[in-house]
Amino acid sequence: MEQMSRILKIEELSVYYGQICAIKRINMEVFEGEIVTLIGSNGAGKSTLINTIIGLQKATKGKITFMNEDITKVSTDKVIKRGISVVPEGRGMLASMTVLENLQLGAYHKKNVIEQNLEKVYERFPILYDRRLQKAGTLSGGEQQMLAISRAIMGDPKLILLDEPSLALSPAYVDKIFKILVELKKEGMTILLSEQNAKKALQYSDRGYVLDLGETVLDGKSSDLAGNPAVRSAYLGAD
Amino acid sequence: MSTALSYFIIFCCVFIILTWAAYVPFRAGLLYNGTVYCMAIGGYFAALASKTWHWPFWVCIIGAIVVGAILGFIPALGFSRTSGIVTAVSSMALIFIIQSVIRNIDILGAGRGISGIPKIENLVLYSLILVLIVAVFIFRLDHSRLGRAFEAVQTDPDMAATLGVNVKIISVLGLTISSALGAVAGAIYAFNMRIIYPETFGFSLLLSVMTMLFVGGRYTQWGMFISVPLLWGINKWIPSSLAIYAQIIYGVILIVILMARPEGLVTRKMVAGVGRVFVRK
Amino acid sequence: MTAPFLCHMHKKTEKNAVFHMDFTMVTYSSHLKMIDLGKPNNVGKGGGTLDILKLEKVIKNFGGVQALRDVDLNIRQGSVHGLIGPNGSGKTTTFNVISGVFSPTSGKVIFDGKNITGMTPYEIAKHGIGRTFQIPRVMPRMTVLENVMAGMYLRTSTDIMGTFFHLPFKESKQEKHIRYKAMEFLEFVGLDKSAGRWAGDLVWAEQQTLQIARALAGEPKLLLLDEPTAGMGAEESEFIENLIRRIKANGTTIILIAHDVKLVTRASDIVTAIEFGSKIAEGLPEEVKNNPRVVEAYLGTDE
Amino acid sequence: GCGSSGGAETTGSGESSTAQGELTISVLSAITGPIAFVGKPAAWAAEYAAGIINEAGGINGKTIKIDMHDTKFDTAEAVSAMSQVVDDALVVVGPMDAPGGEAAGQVAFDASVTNIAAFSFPDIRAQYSPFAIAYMTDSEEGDLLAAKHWVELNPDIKSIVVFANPTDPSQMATAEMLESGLPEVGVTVKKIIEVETGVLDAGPAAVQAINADVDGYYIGIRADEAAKVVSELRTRGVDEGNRICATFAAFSPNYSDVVSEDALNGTYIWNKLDPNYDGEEWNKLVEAYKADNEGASPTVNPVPDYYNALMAIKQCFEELNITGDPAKLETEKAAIAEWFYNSPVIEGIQGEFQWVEGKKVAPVYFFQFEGKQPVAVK
Amino acid sequence: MESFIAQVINGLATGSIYALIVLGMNLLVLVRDIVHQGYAHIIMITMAAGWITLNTSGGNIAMAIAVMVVVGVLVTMATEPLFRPLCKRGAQLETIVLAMSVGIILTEFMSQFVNSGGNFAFPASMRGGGITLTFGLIRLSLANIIALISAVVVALVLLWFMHKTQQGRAIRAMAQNLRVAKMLGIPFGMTGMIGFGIAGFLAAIIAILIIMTIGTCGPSLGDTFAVKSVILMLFAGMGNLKGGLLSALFMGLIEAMALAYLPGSWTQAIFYGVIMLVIIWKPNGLFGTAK
Ligand SMILES: Nc1ncnc2c1ncn2[C@@H]1O[C@H](COP(=O)(O)OP(=O)(O)OP(=O)(O)O)[C@@H](O)[C@H]1O
Ligand SMILES: Nc1ncnc2c1ncn2[C@@H]1O[C@H](COP(=O)(O)OP(=O)(O)OP(=O)(O)O)[C@@H](O)[C@H]1O
Ligand SMILES: CC(C)C[C@H](N)C(=O)O
Ligand SMILES: [Mg+2]
Ligand SMILES: [Mg+2]
Repeated sequence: MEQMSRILKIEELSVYYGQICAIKRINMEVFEGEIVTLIGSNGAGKSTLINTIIGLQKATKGKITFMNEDITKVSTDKVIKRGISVVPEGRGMLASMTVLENLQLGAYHKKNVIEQNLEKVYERFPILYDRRLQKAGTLSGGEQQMLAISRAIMGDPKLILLDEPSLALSPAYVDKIFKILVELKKEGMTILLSEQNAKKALQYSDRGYVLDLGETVLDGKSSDLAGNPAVRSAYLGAD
Repeated sequence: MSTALSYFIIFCCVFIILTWAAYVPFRAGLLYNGTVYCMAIGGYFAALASKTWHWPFWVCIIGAIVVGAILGFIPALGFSRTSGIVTAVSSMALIFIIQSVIRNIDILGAGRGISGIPKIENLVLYSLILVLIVAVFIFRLDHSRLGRAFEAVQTDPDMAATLGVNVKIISVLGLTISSALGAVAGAIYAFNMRIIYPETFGFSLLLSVMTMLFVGGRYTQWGMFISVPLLWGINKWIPSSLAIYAQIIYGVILIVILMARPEGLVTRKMVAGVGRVFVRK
Repeated sequence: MTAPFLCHMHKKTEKNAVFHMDFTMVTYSSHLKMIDLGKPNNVGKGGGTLDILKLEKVIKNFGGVQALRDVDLNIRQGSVHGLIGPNGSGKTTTFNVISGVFSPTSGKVIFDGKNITGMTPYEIAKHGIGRTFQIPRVMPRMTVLENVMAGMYLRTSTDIMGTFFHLPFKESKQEKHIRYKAMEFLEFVGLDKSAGRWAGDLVWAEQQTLQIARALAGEPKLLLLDEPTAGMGAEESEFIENLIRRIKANGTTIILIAHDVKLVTRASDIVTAIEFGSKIAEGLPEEVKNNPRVVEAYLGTDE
Repeated sequence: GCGSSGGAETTGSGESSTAQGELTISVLSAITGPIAFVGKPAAWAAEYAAGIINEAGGINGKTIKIDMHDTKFDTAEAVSAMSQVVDDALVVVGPMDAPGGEAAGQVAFDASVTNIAAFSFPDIRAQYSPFAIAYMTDSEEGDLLAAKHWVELNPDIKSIVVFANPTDPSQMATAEMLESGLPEVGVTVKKIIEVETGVLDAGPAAVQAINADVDGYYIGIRADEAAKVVSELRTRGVDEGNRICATFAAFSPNYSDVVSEDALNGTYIWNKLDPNYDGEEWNKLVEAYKADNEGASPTVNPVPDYYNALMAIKQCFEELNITGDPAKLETEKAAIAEWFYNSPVIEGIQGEFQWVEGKKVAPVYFFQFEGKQPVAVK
Repeated sequence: MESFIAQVINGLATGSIYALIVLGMNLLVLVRDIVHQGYAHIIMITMAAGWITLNTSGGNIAMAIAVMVVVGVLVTMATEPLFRPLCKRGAQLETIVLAMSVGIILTEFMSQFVNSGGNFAFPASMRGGGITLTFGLIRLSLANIIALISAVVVALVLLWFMHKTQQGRAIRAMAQNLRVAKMLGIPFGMTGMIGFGIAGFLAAIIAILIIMTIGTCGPSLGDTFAVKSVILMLFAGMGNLKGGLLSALFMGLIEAMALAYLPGSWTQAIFYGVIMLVIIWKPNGLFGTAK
């Protein structure tokens, strides 16, 4: 990946919630056009890391660089404006707004591309077209996840952050979601996702970082990680 | 004791008890704007009882408590169905209702009100005694099984229910106690003013009470001892050229406290710290 | 019995602990003997054959969302019953139905031989069901000890004479009694050193533990634990696991929701797995863990 | 003599100021709150009077100092303000509003201090006598006089309605007084129509009044509401202005500002001060007021009343040779009360007046509007 | 019958003023989830600014209107930062008290610095309602008609704005789920400011309409409107634009009828009693809250 340009760089990042340390001196990089997975069990700090990148959570120490610009102290809306989008944990539906409104808000900072991107989204997920006037809260879990991803790509982001996209999804949907992510990658988007479902995630991603109690304990190519005995025993359910 | 000081003390006692009347329902998470309603009930009852029926002071006070509790209990049944902002706003209506009702009742003096309420010789002493009694009452309440149930309801009604607390009963209880306290405040007020009329118990009184509650600190019973003398005394202490801005100063103090010191001047942690100083190991 | 994970915390906060200590409490002395927790409520120990709780064909709908579909559940008295399932599968909803936060759309909940369907939460709590919440809900402006004392609401009565007619700073007998008792519950869960701290100052894991102590203080026959180890590290989880064993040893039945499969496997006697609001497997932990549907829905298939 | 350090002394403490050769006179007025627009000019008038007195050498060789307190149109504040001054005071002027006066008057009564304030109810005056001294003439009696005068001038008026504010005791008392007093001159009050303070739309009240099918409309409410009622009556078919008569409470700039010239024309109003009065001292006061208040005129009734109260105090103190000596406080207070209770005739800023058993006896004025100009009717 | 029709028109006239204020307050509910009692006082201050401008500019109406718009927008926006920490803390109850104190300050400002605290009237030229149609007791003034139409139009425009524009959607998203809204890149402060700005603009419009219909203003005007509007808003359902409009018109009617046909001064007791009972019966309001 050396020839690719670096899109996100995290240096020595630490985050505290009061006295609790959620993230301890993490270093990581994401290059253009790859899918990177953050693996970790409950409370490992995955969501915290994602929230810190977009400025929703204050970094206690360290530096975050996006496209060679320091975004450590930039407010959330400006970070999003620079081309990062998020699929929040639990999908973050605006439950009593319609599917269409959710999609439109996905391109809050790029109003001029709404029409053409809506078409693309509807093409990819015809079901969303059928449900466009339904309240987002009444969609099934899988549909909501599709909507959340669609919403995240409405604004033509350079980097998409997904927080546990497989959460509460039946395995069939999980596969579908990951295949969509691969398609997005082919279209040139960069993806950083967090997963507890390490098996699936490593199967579809290029590289991975393993988080435990706020620290990166391992990192490397997905295939290497999947083969690592420690990872296998801790995250892949092979006791 | 000078007239000024004795009136100052009595007014402070009235407002401290009145602020406690707003504090108790807040313990159960309700911002109850009906305290002034109960104050009117207590005030009118005491006026009537002492002037027309010639009841002695303490009997009037007990009567006011009983009548206040009963008439507070009735709306409390309704308000136990509501919560949060809905209780806060709809209970404001009680003030306008009671004013309008009193104006139509001739034995309550209608619009003219009741004047010539008998003078109570030791009112300063009596009101201090009442403050002490209510202080002990609230202290004991706060540090009892019921107090903990109130706290649980304030934090989270759903959680309180899983502890076996009947949230509705606690709300009704809180509002009823509040009404009784409001009535006590009203009774002292009536004896102090010796004239009351419907407009006495109006919206501006409510604003004062809420300010005193929020400035003093609504999570302990002790904040009122600071906020009431401070706010009631503000236009008596500052130079008279500034006194005309007292209302504005009032508002600004409240805003600053709400923004910068959300729990009010006196917080529970402070009380605990002070408590430790007084009790040796 | 101090929790290992709390030790280092005390070093930092010990001064604070004294600082926040409720001054009416300093008379506490630790030589009191342990009382038997929860014992009087229970007949047998360690997994009898009686069902203390039965869910019969429980359905719960939220508008269009079907959160529970025909759930049957039998909880044996004295057992630890694990409940697993993916996020949103209806575990918390099951708890909410049992504890009366929601009444089921249809179906029956029978506890200790009594039909408790549609009862209000506080009535159900009176019948002897205690619970904790996935996201800890403690009373932040009370001390840890007072939180636990609040949990004793059910086991005490309002003593008007004692409350209002004692000298201001003298406690009634009942207050004194429950203060000692609450302290014992705190000792039991290993929070006794924090008794005088403000509950709002506790860290997440301690708040979880405090919730358990508070629920125990109501001396429930059945205790519902919703992800007691969420947000905890391995050491802390182990402590909770141990705590669950000890609660069970006192005869209290437990239903345990946890995402941590290892914890569930080790701590429970029986495990039920649900997905999309329906039961997909039930049995001994090892059986359920290896059940292909559970593996597929919850644990993830091997490729 | 007056030490130069006198100015540095704190106000409010009668003792220390008298030592410096100062007499403190406490004045209570609603300087803030809903009736500040009346309270402020009144307070100004008291200060102005004190200035005039001091310029002329003070009282008995002592300068006087006004100790001003705000009552906020609030009974509790009024009582509190009175309690602050009453221990050292010889006489207190104010509060200016009836409920505040009634409440604070009691405190003055308890301290045996003469209180020149809003005692418009005879029963209250009797209760607090001899210390309760009304600062203005009784409004209710003025209303009855005015109403009688009005129906005399317009003999075809045989039945009227009265507009009154249910939240104002004195207005309700007035309405009842008209109900019982007007039949003497052959006029019946058919209905009392209640108009609350701050009413947004006087339409309903006006429609009700017109529906009552009467010959005249007596408007017993304050200026803002009165203006709305007059406008509504006139646009809804009361063509003749002379069928409308308003009380002194309506006599304020708002009234003539809000009601259009057409609507105002021909209507009556009565007042306790004469806006067209042309005396030297009065003109001086008006000029001074204008200079201090960006050209506004002191048209509110209490302005001459507060001024007159101060002047009466001067006359009283001089006649009784009041020293303000704390040792003689009790005897001097008693003498002052006696003097005011049945006072000699006093030369006020708009003519002579006098107190008889605490009641102020002074002329009232009756006007008919010609356009916006009130013209006295004899 | 004639007087009945006259009273209906009176009621609708008052109701349309209430409706406009309730609309403005509902907008703020949608923006920040606050009950802003002080909004009524802002309208009052805006009117005062108009009056002062008229006096100093020698009756220049265009200038007065311009000043009113500026004052309305600026004062409303100036209150936004006060609420911000409370909103972030999720302290909704405290916002009522905060708004009350904004009301106190503005009222006191009026009674100290505007016309020495006296009420004041606007010149007939600004009251525009001079044009009236009168049929006996029935009087229809142009100003009332304009106010009624404005209330409906404002409600429609706000509905359109909140549902059909990106900014409106962003405002709703933020009130619905602040966290998600932030993740979508919606700026918290800016959006609030825009919402408050619009409410301020509306305040200026309302101020102009009140000048046209009522024609007078004074320090007590804010209080007169504040409590009634807030209670009406709850009666209809917080944040419910349509419900607020209908309830306000309806209550205006009821009030006029009560004044006209009920004996004595029971009106207030009945008016507030009915509202309170309905709120207790339906805590979410007659038409349901917006969320
Ligand atoms: N607002 C908060 N206040 C205090 N502690 C928090 C907060 N949010 C998270 N934490 C703690 O920070 C740690 C990391 O949490 P985080 O949510 O980032 O984990 P995660 O890896 O995303 O877990 P999950 O799989 O449950 O989503 C946990 O111990 C959690 O309890
Ligand atoms: N109050 C509610 N209103 C509407 N839907 C609800 C409500 N509570 C729960 N649900 C829905 O019911 C389903 C089950 O939720 P539940 O909270 O029981 O899941 P869970 O198994 O506890 O998941 P988790 O592991 O994330 O805690 C979800 O789809 C959820 O969205
Ligand atoms: C507030 C308490 C926690 C502290 C102490 N026991 C007190 O009452 O005063
Ligand atoms: Mg997470
Ligand atoms: Mg759950």
